Amino acid sequence: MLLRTENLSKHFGGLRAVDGIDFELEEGEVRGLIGPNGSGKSTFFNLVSGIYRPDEGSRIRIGGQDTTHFEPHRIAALGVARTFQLLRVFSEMTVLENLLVGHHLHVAYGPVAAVLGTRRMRNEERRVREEMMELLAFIGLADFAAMLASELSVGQRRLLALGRAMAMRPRLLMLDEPAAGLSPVNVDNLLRIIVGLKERYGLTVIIVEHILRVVMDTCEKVTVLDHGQKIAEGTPDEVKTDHAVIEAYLGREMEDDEVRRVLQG
Amino acid sequence: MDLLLDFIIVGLSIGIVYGLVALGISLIFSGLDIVHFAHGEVYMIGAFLGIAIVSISGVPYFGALVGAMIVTGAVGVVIERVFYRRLTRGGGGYTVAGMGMIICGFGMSVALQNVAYLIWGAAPHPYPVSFGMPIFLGNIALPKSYLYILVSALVLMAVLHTFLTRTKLGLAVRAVAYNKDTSYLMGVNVPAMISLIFGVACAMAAVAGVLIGPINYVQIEMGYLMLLKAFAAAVVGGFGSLPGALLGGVVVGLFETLCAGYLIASYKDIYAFLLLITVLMVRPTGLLGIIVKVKA
Amino acid sequence: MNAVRKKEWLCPRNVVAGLAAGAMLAVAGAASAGVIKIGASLRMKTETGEKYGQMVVDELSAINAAGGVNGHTIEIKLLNDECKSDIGVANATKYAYQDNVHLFVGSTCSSVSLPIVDVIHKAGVPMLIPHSTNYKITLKGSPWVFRVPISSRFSAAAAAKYTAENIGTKIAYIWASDAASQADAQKFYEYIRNFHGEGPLYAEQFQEGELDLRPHLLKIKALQPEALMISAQSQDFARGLVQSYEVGIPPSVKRIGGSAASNRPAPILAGDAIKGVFFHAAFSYVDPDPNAQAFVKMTTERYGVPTPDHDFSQAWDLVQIAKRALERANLTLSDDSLAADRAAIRDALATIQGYKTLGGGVVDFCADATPECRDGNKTPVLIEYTKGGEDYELRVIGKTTFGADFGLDGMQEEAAALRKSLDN
Amino acid sequence: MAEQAASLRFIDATERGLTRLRAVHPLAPWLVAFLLLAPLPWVLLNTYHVFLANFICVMILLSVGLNIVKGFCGQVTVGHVGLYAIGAYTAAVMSVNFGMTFWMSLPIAVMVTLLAGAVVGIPSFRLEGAYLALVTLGLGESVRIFISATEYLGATNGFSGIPAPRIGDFRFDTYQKYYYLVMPVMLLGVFFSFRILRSRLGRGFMAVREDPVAAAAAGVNVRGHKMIAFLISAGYAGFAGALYAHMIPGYLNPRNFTVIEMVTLLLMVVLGGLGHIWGGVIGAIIVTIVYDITKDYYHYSLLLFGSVIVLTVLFMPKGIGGIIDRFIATRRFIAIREGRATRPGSDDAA
Repeated sequence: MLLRTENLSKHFGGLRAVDGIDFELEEGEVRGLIGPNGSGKSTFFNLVSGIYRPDEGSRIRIGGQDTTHFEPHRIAALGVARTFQLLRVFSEMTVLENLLVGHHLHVAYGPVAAVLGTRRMRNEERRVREEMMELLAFIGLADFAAMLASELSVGQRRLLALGRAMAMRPRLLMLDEPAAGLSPVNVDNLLRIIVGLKERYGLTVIIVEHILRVVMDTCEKVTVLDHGQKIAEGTPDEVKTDHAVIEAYLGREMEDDEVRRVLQG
Repeated sequence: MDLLLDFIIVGLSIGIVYGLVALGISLIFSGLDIVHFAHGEVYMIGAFLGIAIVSISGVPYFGALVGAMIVTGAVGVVIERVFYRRLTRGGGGYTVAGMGMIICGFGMSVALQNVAYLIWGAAPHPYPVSFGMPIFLGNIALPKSYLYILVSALVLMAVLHTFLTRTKLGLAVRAVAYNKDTSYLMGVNVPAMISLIFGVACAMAAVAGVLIGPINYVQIEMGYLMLLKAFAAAVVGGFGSLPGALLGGVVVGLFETLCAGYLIASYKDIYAFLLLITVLMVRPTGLLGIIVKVKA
Repeated sequence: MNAVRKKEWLCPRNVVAGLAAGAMLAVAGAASAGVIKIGASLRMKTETGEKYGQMVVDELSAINAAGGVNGHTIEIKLLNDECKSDIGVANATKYAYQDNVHLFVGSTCSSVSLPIVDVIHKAGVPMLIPHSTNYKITLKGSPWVFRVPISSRFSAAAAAKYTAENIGTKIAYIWASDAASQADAQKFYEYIRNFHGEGPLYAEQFQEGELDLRPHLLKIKALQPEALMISAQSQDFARGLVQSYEVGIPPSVKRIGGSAASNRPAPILAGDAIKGVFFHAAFSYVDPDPNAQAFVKMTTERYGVPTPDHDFSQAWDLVQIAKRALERANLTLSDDSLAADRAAIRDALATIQGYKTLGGGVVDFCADATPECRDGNKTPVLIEYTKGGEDYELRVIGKTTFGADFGLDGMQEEAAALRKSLDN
Repeated sequence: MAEQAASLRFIDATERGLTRLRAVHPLAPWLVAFLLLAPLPWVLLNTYHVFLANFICVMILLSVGLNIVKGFCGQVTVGHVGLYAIGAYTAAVMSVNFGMTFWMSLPIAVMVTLLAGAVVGIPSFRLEGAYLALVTLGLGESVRIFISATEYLGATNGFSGIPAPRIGDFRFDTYQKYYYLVMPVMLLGVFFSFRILRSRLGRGFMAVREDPVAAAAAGVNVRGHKMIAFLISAGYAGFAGALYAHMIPGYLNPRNFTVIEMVTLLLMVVLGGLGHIWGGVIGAIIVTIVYDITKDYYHYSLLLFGSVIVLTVLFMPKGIGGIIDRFIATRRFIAIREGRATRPGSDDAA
């Protein structure tokens, strides 16, 4: 069991954004996490990655370790990488540096070595840079390595965010709407990259996505949230026909573009 | 016991002075999310303009007050339009532009001080006004200035508070304060609102300058120490809250007076900083704190 | 390729060549003979700073119009030091090593003059001080230092003596955070302690520009002193006076000012509160002495200052002393006589005896590098305000002349330490 | 245009030269820099210029340190002058009142300043932006007020008589000699700042500046990095302070540690390039020299300083360093695209 949450809850004022979710994820699984707007998907991510503190009584275990009260960087050290809905690339840093920050935990020298500039440090830096350039080549951004992230297009930035997460060499990769804002062609491209990553590195992946096609095509199992609660879980086909899910999506007023997106999926 | 009472009267009276200056700072913060480090110099310029108006046109004190308000407000709008516009567009607060804003404020502050030096020179000026007999509170004789400061601080606070909460324009201002982009989409004239807030805050600084002038005398370096105390007041009361600014001023005034009274008086100005730091560390929202926007 | 090459003028070689050429020009400029160079570092951004700075420049330049000193012309340069020691030190270093001045004039503030003494001593430049009063400046014992104003060991003592004999010895002190104000108060209570065995009733400092002095004053009021000394620049001094009445310190408590109390804004700002306040200075514009009155007339006409304070008068005295010394000095003023010329001016300054100041004191210098020899003026004037406001009035209470070694008892240890650090 | 092209070529040549040097040994450029700087006291026109060079070295240490915490780690601190004062006064007290040698008082001063840096660093855990600026301003001012009201530290008369450092009988008692103390320290300081900023640590700082949340999610210990940044900058301030204190005339005064000095320091960092690796160095050199040249126009000095700060923030937010960077980055990008250069990944780190 790579990730398990028990009674995971988080409230903001009176709003229960996540309400007692029990969630289990096996090693090597690709899981989809869907749900209407405001159903608590992003909050769930923020809780698992330690950015929010969960309420009393919640428990999160990652790889058998209790991480309920861990700070984000310690959770990252356990091999949990994530992307953000709003990307959050380091825009005033170069593309290569973005990846290098992602690789932070695997750069094997301390501050003293850095200051002294030991041979080990230099060799390590060279290795790291070469490796990150390889990764950049894999996601197709190698030519932009020395450019600032702010100079990239939105699509490229999305790839960069993914690359940064990959640079962390994660066991668990959490993707928060990786396809949002991409053109259909780029969505295909992204799907290829995700599948490629999974096959190449044997990752465990959770994907939050509005474009249901992405989830349905890549995930073996899908979890559906609504109002902070888990309302369904199963294979894509099971979920598609689940009554509660249909109700969650269709049984309320939907915004135009949301309907379109659902239908598209 | 008598001494304690005297300290309290003194602390309260200086506290409302801090509070009056803190009002403008708080308004800028609540409206624009900027901590304006050049506000002390605006206060100084307001005081000088008041004197200039009196000596040129010979209008009575109240006229000078209104005149200084108008002119300083206009100066504020110009400063905002010409210099801060680019930065306010980028957003204040915690953004990178917010850091630029802080640095810019410091630069503006020394530049304005130099400009004032070139115009008015380094000599301190008395305020050509007399209010007659002071008010006696116990053993302390308070000049009437303090009374006017208290009254105008309360009036300004009440008027602004009503304006912000009860009028349509005030609603627009608050919308801008909350989220500039959304307000823009909602059809609020955001640049005009920003100029309005800045102008009004600068006009309030002029009120402070003219009213405090008779106590403080007017000279180019008068802004800095006052600014620090006013910041302390604004923070202690809860940054961005107008009643909080006044309350904060009183708390800071009392605190530093009592500390100076019963501890080492030479370190008087350090006590205000200690209060500022403690409040920020323990309760960043201040005494009447507004809810800090959650960002994640 | 050639067309591009033309524009590569910024290559390092050219830059070095340009610098070298500039260096030669500068050296050539510095070598012009027959010019006595004087460098002044003063606090210019004050009420009258600009004006007496201008007066120093005007007066020295006037010598040129009258044919110069022994045929030499005078070149004077003026820099502002903002009363900050690091700027003052930079100015002095610049004068000593770059402008190669023969005489350094400065500074206004004791805290600036103190470190400059070290710089000047090392460089071997005579230093003539216009109005830094801190006693330590001459106690350091540099042979290059000459002080025109009254050392704080005299002036504060005069006021203290008067206070102790006529008013009382239970005195409270507050002073602003600048070196001159602090030294005034400190020397005052040290005098009272040494000669009357009474420590200060209250002695605390406040920040310059402090808005509210009432916490201090309330504490002082509870101690029931016989006198209250407020030693600060004019606006802080005025505020302190006014607030001392607000908190109810009775008028029977005598208010005393530091030397900065003589500055023109003080009585204007303080109004009625300044009545009866006395302070010490080197000069009073109400002095009926014809020299003094002629000076007042001059400053009124030329600089629009009808009430020159002692900063002004001491700047004038300094210029006169400098003139005399330059006339007496045997100057070569050639390319390689800089050190000799500086020493000549130093020695000439040391021969100045019996110069009568505008304030009625006498400036005597002598050759020893001791405070006795180098604290020129030993005659502080005690002055009292009789009326405040725009049309303020004052009267001279009296003048005292001290012996040259007054106030140096028990200073040997401090002097030795200062001298040691000067040689470091 | 022509000038631009010329300076561009200059940068290009420098780049190529540096690359060649680095190929010899990563320390080679620094050795060359040292050899170039070493004869400066003889090349410079007069002692005053050596004095300025010494002063610039101290300022470089200060502004490089400030740039690390402010430009790279993004923490808005305006109390740096307070740390500088703590370093200077600690060294002075150790040397004078406790009779220690410079070589003892320097490390103690740095230690004490580090401690003070930690105190300034703690608020950065909870506060950001303007709030942090207020707290650090308050702390810095408190240091100044404390000094100016404390008799033991010389109060407003200043602290004088700080002896020149010595090794055996050799005393660093002229500006020329002192240069050989302060210049190597400055060079080491800049060298270390390069090492720090181009390492894992430096990237962590920048990530914290850009986005603390994303940085934490990428495994960067945000609090730890903030604290380290504050400590490093305090260390620099400690060195700068101790060196300043022992420089002729060995005198300190609280008036030299006011907000005006802080604004000057800000100007250095902002003009040089906030968050640019050379920013502190460029800024300290330019500001000190321009300040010296404009000494005669003291009426307008603050106006000049203030306006340059405002205009830089408005129109050149990345400072001079940023402009140079743009040139290099653009050219490199073009070069890579045209296949004339290798990708940056193969660059040497040092």
